[in-house]
Amino acid sequence: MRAVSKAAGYKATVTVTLKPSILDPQGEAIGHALQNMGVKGIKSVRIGKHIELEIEGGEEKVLRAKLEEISKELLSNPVMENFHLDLQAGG
Amino acid sequence: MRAVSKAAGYKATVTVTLKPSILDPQGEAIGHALQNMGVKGIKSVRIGKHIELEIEGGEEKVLRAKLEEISKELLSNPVMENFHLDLQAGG
Amino acid sequence: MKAKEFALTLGLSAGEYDQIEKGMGREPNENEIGMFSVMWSEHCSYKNTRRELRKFPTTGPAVLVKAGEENAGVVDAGDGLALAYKIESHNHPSAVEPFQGAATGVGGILRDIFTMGARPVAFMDSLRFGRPEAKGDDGKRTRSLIKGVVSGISHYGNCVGVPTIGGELVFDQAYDGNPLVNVFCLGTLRHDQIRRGAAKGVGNPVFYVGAKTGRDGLAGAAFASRDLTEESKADRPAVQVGDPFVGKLLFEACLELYARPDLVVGVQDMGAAGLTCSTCETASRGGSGIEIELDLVPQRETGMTPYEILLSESQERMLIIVHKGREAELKEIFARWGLDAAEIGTVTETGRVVVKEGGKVVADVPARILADDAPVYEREAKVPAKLAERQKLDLRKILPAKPKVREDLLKLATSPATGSRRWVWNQYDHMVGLRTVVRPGGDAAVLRVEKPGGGWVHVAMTLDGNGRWCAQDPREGSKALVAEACRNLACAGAVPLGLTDNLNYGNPHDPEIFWTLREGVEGMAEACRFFDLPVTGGNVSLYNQSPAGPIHPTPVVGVVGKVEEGVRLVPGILGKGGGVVLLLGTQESGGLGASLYLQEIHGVLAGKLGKVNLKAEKELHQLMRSVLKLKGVRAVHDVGEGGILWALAEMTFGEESGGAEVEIPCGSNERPEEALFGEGAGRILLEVDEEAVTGIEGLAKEAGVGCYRLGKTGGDIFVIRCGVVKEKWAGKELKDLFHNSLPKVLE
Amino acid sequence: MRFAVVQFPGSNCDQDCVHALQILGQEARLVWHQETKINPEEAVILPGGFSYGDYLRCGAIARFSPIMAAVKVAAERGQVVVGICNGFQILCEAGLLPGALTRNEGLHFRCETAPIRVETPTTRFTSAYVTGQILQIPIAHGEGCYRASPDVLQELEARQRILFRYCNPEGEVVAEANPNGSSHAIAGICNARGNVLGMMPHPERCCEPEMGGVDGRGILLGAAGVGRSL
Ligand SMILES: Nc1ncnc2c1ncn2[C@@H]1O[C@H](COP(=O)(O)OP(=O)(O)O)[C@@H](O)[C@H]1O
Ligand SMILES: [Mg+2]
Repeated sequence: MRAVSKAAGYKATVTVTLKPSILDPQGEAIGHALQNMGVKGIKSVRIGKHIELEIEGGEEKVLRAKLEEISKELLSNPVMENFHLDLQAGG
Repeated sequence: MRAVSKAAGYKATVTVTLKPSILDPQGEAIGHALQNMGVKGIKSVRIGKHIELEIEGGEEKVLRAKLEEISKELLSNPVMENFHLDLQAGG
Repeated sequence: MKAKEFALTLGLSAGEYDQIEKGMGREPNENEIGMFSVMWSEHCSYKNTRRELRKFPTTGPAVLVKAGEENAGVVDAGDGLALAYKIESHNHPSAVEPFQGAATGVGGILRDIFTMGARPVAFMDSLRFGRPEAKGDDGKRTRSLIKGVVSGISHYGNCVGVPTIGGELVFDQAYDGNPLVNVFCLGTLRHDQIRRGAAKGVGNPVFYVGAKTGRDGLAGAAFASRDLTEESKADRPAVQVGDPFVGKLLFEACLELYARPDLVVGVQDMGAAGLTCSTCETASRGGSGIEIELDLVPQRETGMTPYEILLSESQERMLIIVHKGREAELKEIFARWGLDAAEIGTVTETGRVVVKEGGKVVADVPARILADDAPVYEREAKVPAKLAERQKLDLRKILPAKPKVREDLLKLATSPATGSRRWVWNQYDHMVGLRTVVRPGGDAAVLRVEKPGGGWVHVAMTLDGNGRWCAQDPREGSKALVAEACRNLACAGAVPLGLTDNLNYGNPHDPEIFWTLREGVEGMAEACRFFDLPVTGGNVSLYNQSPAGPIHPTPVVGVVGKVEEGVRLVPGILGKGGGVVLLLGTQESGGLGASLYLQEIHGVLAGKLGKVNLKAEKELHQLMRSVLKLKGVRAVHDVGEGGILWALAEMTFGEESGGAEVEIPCGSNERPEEALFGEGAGRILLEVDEEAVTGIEGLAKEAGVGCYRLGKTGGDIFVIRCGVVKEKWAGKELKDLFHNSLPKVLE
Repeated sequence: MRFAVVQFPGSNCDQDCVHALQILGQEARLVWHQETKINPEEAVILPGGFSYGDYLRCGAIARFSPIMAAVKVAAERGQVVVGICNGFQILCEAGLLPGALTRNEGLHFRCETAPIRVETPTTRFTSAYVTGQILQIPIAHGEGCYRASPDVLQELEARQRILFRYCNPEGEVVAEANPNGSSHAIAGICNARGNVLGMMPHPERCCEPEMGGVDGRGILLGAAGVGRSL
């Protein structure tokens, strides 16, 4: 088990979304556009980032910690965004 | 079952990613930044969009078809992007 | 919590609370305390600085709307044309979220301008950060702040289609952790289009237009009125997000609305303190009252409390009062632009701002108390203990025995502090609108503006600040700023019409900081009076300090002027060659006190500026404008930071520019470095045709201004002689360093 | 020629286009995006700006504006349609031109005068110029990096549908002179029929000496059908 998670690569997906009370101008514009296009019932549209990383080898625990850090420091702005990290072996 | 899926709302997530053949300069810039931060083993970084929609009521099948259409026509550009739709009742 | 305790947690003082209770005649409720906390914050009330601001000259034949009357001042540019302009800071928001902080700063100043009835036609930005080349985390943070702020301005400005045509970018450790982001906007209008922010006519409907209200930037005005500390980060929900798309629609819709005859009574943007500020200010100006119902306010989020709605700083919103019976016209226009427009209340005769929620009164405050009765403080002022020490300068201890001018200039060319700012203004659309006649990169930007009756007026503008000068001598430093700004305009042949200022300082409760501010204001006021330059408005940003200490005292001025008839605009860079280099002004350099040279090359901030000779400056500017009407002037550049050598070098940095060979006068008891890099005296460099020299000399003689022939242009080497110094640089050597220094550290 | 300059919410070069056309002696009217009619004798301009904030993707929302159906019909009828900057992005999103415009490779918005080289003088839009002529035309965009599938690129090359390429001041097409990383250094292309032009540079910004040059005149006059008169 350990050998596997070390040798193979990883695939990480970081999803960055705006905090609930932060305005999302993009989402608003798309919501309006959908309305104008006749799509009914859209209550809200929010746009976030979907970031896929492929990573070679390494220890899963260490890597996860590193990715958490990166997600907070570089990939998202904690002032206004939340992130969700999903890490999978075998990328 | 049907009653439920009709009455309650839906939550849809559309993930838009760049086609593999399309260059992603933003992803590359982040890859470089990660390298500079001393993160090892990053093979690739690709940036996509994560779009969350909250939708009121409606028939699931009809809604899904509509969302597929929107994803293809508006939310993604088939020249350079792929999308993945995930629709869940009970938004 | 008791009312008073709550007031204290919002930053009001005990004395202020007592004054509120007395004015109200009862204990204020939570909503009312919230309203007072923002309206009586420094940001909205200028309680610590109002006495100082009164020292500025504010009147003059060209002034159409005075400082303090409305959202922005307005001056007459002749032929029925008027100019509205103002500067505003967004320092604290940009420190916390550089991209959105800067973007919303642009959005905010934009609203101030179109609120006046003007079409916004240009932005400028004045930016100050720590050193981007610093090692470790400091440098990293600074670089990301710079990139964030520049892209935030670019994002908002480009999207609304208003060109950003100039500004400044300064790197100094003094701004580490507390960047300065000041944004200026200019708008144009006809005299008869000036709009007022007054609520008049009892029974007239009050409209809310623009974006919906959310919990954005709750109490941002109060936030801007405190020191930046670690705790500021806990204030993070205060981040506001700008929507330039809606910003653009909003100003187009408003301009369309204003164009309808006799429709609009009053307009006020919702900036700091949002709905609270706009209702009480319009009521106070109109000598009336306003009653609104919060349930009618368009809301983006559910479950917002009255407190939140009243204090929200959501962007892209305006309050508009129209004549009763004309509601449908407003609604039609805003619907066409796809914007919310809700009638939320009416003008009353009570003199009170009454806020209801579901028909129930949740706040009821006399408008005047809220808007105009904020306390005014006379803060304690004390000469900084270390000032005299800092002003000492012993060049013998600093300069090497033998001048190293060749290395010095190479170092200057390499430093990001002095490098080309193209990296910045390339990211700004500086051409949209087809008005930009002189693009960024020169002394002053020039716009052509259509006259009401057809034809163009050329308007020149510049932003200038200098924390180093003001740190070393607050009074002379701010005088020098005004002189420099006017000199920049003179290089574009323009007569200054008006000035707007942004006073960026630290905590005013510190007597040394307050003294510095007062000196700065008085110096600026004196210079303005001398140049017949009315101060038509501005902004004060205090509490600019981080745990490392306060920023340099940094007043920033924006000066707007009109290019004189008959002036030919010339570039700031040399052509291919064959011209004569002239110096207008004085042969004196003003010395190295507080100079960029000492700081960049020797790492020393010491000494002070020479005394500013306002009379000589004024004569020089007049001469410059006359010279620009002659034939044969090829290039003009004023001598500023870095002194005459740096100014000459900059002239050779044009893509096509050739070199020059010049001799710079060196006084007998002066070090060549002083002559070459001293930046304390007002001077202007020219490249002219040989045939033009006599004419210029004649004009200079008449004006009593010095005119000296320094050498000639051509070749591709830059050669200088000054006393014992003789040096040369290959043209490309300096040019490449200059153009690459900024991208190199930032990319 | 009479021009219809379309105004989307967020367009900001619409007035500039009208001004430039008028300077060149052409008639121009603004057409609001909610209108549905383009007259059969009109040439259409989709101007620069940030239609719908350029949110999501540049031009993505604008293409659904009511006026775009009429623009499509006009293009099919053979009327002239010119998309400048944001207009080019909209034309690609709408499928009136192939490919897509993506984020500049350097990731920054860029505003500067960028030399472009005329590749194909045989179209109406370039009839004022000769092959290899270098034009100084301002660019101002953050997403001008042209991308298309290899087939499309090949077709554009083979049919000489690439009208302009970014080049250095000497007219050489080199990587350093490519401001956004566009494939094949593409600055402007036309459709197969030759009546639809999309370009990132702004010809309307250089029709008067005071604005820094007049190299854009030929393109607008070309659109008006009088390019050769220059
Ligand atoms: N430094 C200053 N010098 C002169 N006038 C100033 C200064 N600072 C602010 N003012 C004037 O005081 C008034 C209130 O300004 P301000 O509160 O900044 O407006 P806003 O509500 O748009 O932020 C304005 O007319 C402004 O021009
Ligand atoms: Mg205001």
